[in-house]
Amino acid sequence: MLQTVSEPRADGAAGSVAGAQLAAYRFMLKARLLDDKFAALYRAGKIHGGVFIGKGQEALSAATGVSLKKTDVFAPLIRDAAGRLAFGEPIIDAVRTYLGSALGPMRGRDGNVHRGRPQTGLLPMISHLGAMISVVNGVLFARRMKGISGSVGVASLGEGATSTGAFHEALNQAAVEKLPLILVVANNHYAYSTPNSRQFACADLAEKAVGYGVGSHSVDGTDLAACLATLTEAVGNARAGHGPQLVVANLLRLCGHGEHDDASYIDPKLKKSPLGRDCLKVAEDFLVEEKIADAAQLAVWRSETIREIEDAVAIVQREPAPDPFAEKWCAIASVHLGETHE
Amino acid sequence: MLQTVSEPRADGAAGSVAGAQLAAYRFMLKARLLDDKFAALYRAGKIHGGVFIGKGQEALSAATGVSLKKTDVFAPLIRDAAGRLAFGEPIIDAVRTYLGSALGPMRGRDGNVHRGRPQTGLLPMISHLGAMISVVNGVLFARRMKGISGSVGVASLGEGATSTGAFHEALNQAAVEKLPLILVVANNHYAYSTPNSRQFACADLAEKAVGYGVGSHSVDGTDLAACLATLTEAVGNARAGHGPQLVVANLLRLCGHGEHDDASYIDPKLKKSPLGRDCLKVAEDFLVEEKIADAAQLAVWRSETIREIEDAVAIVQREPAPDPFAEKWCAIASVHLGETHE
Amino acid sequence: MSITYLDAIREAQAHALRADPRVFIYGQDVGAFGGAFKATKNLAVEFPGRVLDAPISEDAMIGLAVGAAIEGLRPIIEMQFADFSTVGFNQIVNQAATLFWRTNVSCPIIVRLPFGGTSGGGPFHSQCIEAIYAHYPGLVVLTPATVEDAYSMLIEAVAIDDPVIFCEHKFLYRHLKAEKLPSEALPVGKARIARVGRDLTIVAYSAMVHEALEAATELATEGWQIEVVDLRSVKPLDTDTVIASVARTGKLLCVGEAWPWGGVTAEVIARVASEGYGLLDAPPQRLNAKDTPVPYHPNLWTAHRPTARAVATAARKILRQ
Amino acid sequence: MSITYLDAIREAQAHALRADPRVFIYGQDVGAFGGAFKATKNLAVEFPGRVLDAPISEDAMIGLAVGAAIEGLRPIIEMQFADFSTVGFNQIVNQAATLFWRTNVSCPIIVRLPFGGTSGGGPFHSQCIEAIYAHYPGLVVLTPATVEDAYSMLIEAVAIDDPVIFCEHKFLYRHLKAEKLPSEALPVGKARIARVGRDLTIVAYSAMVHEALEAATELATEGWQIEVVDLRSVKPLDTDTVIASVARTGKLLCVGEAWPWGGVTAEVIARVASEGYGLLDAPPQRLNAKDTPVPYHPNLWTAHRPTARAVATAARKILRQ
Ligand SMILES: Cc1ncc(C[n+]2csc(CCOP(=O)(O)OP(=O)(O)O)c2C)c(N)n1
Ligand SMILES: Cc1ncc(C[n+]2csc(CCOP(=O)(O)OP(=O)(O)O)c2C)c(N)n1
Ligand SMILES: [Mg+2]
Ligand SMILES: [Mg+2]
Repeated sequence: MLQTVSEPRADGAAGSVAGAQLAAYRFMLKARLLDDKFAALYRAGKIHGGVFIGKGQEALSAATGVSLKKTDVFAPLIRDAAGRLAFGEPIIDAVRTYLGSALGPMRGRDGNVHRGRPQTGLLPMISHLGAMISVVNGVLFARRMKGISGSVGVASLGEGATSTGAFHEALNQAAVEKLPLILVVANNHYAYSTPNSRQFACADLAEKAVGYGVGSHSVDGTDLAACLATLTEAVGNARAGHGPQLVVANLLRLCGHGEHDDASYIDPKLKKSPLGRDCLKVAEDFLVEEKIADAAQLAVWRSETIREIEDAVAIVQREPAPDPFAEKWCAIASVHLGETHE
Repeated sequence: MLQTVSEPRADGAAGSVAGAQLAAYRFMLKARLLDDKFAALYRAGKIHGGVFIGKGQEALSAATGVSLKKTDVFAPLIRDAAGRLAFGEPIIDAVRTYLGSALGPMRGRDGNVHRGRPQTGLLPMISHLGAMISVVNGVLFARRMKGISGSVGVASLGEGATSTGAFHEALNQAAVEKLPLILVVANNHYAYSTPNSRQFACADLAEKAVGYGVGSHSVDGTDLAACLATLTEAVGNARAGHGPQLVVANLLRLCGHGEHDDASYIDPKLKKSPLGRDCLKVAEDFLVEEKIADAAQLAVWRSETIREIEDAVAIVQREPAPDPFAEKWCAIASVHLGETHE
Repeated sequence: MSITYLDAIREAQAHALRADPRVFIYGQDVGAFGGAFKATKNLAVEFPGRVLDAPISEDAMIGLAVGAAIEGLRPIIEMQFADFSTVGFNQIVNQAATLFWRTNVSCPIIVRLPFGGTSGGGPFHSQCIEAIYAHYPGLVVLTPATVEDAYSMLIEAVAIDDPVIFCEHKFLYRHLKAEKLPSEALPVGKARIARVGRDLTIVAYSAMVHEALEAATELATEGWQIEVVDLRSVKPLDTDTVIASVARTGKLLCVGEAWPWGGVTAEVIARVASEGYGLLDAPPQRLNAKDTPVPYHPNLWTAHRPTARAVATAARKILRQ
Repeated sequence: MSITYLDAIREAQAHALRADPRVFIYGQDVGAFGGAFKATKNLAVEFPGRVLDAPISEDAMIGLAVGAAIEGLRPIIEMQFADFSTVGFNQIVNQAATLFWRTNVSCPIIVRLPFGGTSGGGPFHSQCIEAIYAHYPGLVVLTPATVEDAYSMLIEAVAIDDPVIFCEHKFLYRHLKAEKLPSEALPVGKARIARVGRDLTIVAYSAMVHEALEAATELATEGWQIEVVDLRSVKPLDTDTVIASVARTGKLLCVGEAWPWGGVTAEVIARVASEGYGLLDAPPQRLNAKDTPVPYHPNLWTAHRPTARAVATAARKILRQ
């Protein structure tokens, strides 16, 4: 019997393994189509600034998102549309941020991937790579101090960002505090154009874990089922009090660094290797093969999702742009301490 | 037959193992007595600012210094009087810097442990922990670019400083560039008052090496012979082109963080453990036992060294202090680009 | 009983920990040891689990504070020396300082910076870097000059919903004493007339207030009545109080211990020149540290930073115009 | 043929690599890829082994440059965006900037900072942080506004024996074009009269020079003759040229794209107020970006930064006094 789920569930509690795979797949699909839409809007000149998508990384990202509970903490990075959706970010938040709508979570003040809602545990990334990890630590640390137990936090990272001092300080900090942090590294073998050979010299990034005294997990990032199993384990370990977990997924990004980039620097051999598989296609084949979904159902979801995205874009395109005259131009909450001088 | 060496040799080529041990011991002794002198001057109120000594860490430091050639690069840290002397820093440079003499290498502009002569490969530390490692990388990188081969570089560090982002970025950078860097970490179990349990969570800092893809060495830092053997190996590996080497020595500092500090926070159990041995005493016993030196000879060296230090202090105390009116107050070399405005 | 500036900072933190369960302290050696300067002495014992040693990771220390603030706590981060905040700089200016503006979620953290020169401090334990924080939007930058202000402004800082850079002058730590802690205070954001005069306004902040006051005393013997304004907060900067003083005196000297280029003194003079132009009857002047690293040797150091004597000399030049 | 500001920067680097074997380039993606902005396009091929990709380690990148400079080389470090230099900040301001003063060994490194706002850049890809570098002693901070200056100042920067913070405006990269590269140039440290006038001096730098020039053109239609001074270098700052201009016009407006507190405009006004006080016949004014992070949406961004229109409005206010 096919399992059908009308809305993908964004909840770590998602019953069966197959149910979780299906839910994750649907977030992958949604993310892929949403990213495609942003890329199209970019080509049409409708986006201010860059567009950064997660093509090829959806399995890892979705698996991360579905492994979390809504009450957990998540600091996604630029290729995490799938994880964001799975964690509960509505499509319209993404669209509003990319289009700069005054009604979006960033109100036109910040754009594209720099969105989030700290109140809901979804941290809005700053651009400086590695900088969000210690912020996740802080939330987890505070929860422990407040006596709230059971929640975990994920910070996403690319392999390039493991070279930052911020990554190191934060992972060590989490280890010292034994925080329930899961650090998910998408090793897509390039940081912008820079190949791993110019980024690090260890054989496998997962080997870093021992030097921090944290749990270590490696996974094939093109394989949704594997990603789900790994993330479930890592999140479970963290939730069970076993301290930080480092997850390293091997994969490729199947797109440019941003939509302005043709990624011609990516080694064709890598593209042709198993790493170059499209995780969405792999997941679809898997679902069909395992009889979790059939092709007709996949087609329905695809067209439903496209409609959902188009609807969101249509709504946002009619929304007001931010009004500079309504802007108070005060960077602090304590209005009485704002500088009046210009 | 006793080997006698009138002046300790500061040269990695130092013939026999015993010869190297003897040479290193004499730098240890010199450093200990020099540090004692600074501590005494501090208590007498003769020093501006703090005094930071290396009591208990001389074996590691001296072993590091004697393992290097004069043409190598060395970035010592605050507890490296022994290594500095072994690398060739004259006693008078230390005294002049502590007393702020205008004739010292820092001309009174910088003080105490912040001394060096970049032209001779002795880099003057800035206070920010971890910051010197990448500077050593730069010198090594430049030498390679200039076609100069065969030199290596050492950066010293405390275990506390392994928590800095600078440490991580620099060690990774050295690994990616396969530079002949030897990173010598003195794990004295405290960073100021902070015990290792609040600093890192891995079992042994040497385990960090695998995550960087660099060589790894652990050593008992209270044992001069062991330190020499380890440093010789690590320096040899680096010089042979095997890339960066991480050396971690276990020891205790037998003094305060600075001379203002009574170090009452140090766990008495640690002090009573083998880590709490005084490496100078251990080395003396070893030399005597191995018949490399006898007690009488040790006593001679001690009194000779005390005289040498007293002479240096006496000279420096008669030297001119820096003259603020002679000071040009220009922070840049391009005088024509100096700001004339105040 | 006499209370030092340092005691005041300790007491303010004790008060904050006592009064507000959301407050905690995180910094190198702040726990059992009580901090490099003893500003948290005994607090770890008095408030178990709320005064914690941090690893030597300034970037992560600030990041953690931001996360804790998001979660509703009120962290106080002690930097061992202000100079070391440069390695936590990015988290301060780009993470903490932008959070509220970007997300409407406030970021009430305090970063305590033991700053300023002391004899023998040298280039990396003496810096006055308030201006680099004040330059960035999103931060409140406080510079108490008195025992009373150290206490009351730190307590008030804990209540501020924004990141506060709290610049404590190391030279004042043990040097400055008061009889008792204040029960009331000017609010943060208001400058204080530290001495009333009519011939010249000297604007200063932190340790320089005392050099200015000493200079004013000296100049009084020559018949000059110098008004000294203690800024207290460099961001926001109380332009109104400064301009009102200049309106009374017609002359302005601004004294800072920081480097000259773009420092507090530049900002003050630019404001007065723009907004209080007609009030000046002589060119406004600045007195800053020299534009070099802070020297180690006391001979150089006392020439590098403005002293009462240098302030008096600069003041005389203006007064004689 | 037409050469962009970006081409000029590439050509200057090619020239430096060709002329001086001590020069090398190190930065993220600068190698085969030619840099995020293509400022090093083809250089890795033309100069094998001398244009190298760095890991995402800004602190270590600067540290490496300092070490290489000690060893006699002349590194050029590209930051991918100026905004990311905050994580290399400590090595710039405390390592590179203090080396010469402490040791008498010079530190000739160049840190190239693609800086300034572009539409859609947002809070972390738009910053103008020249002032934080200018505040520290030991650095030279350059802000070329023209294709010609981008070329000649970068070439001259390579010859400077000190750390140079080279601020290249991203908005000008492809926007600004010239017919050919210059064969001669004003030396670094000298400001340039970009337009001659007699009614008001507008001091600007980098992209704001063009807003000022556009405003001057507009104001000319109203009969005003505006003099525009392009600072070119913000540290050192050519006070003489500024004051000489103010001596001619009697009025000063200073325009910067950076945040107001302690920016270049504060420094310029403070200097003119102190040293050229008698020359002014109206209060000197500043026009800066707003004191908030740089907004993403173009509607907000154009209100956040000074534009030609805003410059003209501010100028009219002064002119009508
Ligand atoms: C500290 C810092 N330096 C540089 C950048 C510019 N930058 C943005 S993305 C990127 C590459 C990131 O590579 P990686 O971490 O592997 O993530 P990926 O893009 O491959 O997902 C760089 C260098 C940055 N954002 N932050
Ligand atoms: C970046 C930075 N943060 C803080 C300090 C202040 N500080 C100076 S020494 C020290 C402790 C260093 O401990 P460790 O690295 O273990 O060296 P040890 O003193 O034990 O030899 C600290 C925190 C500093 N110098 N640099
Ligand atoms: Mg990558
Ligand atoms: Mg230690």
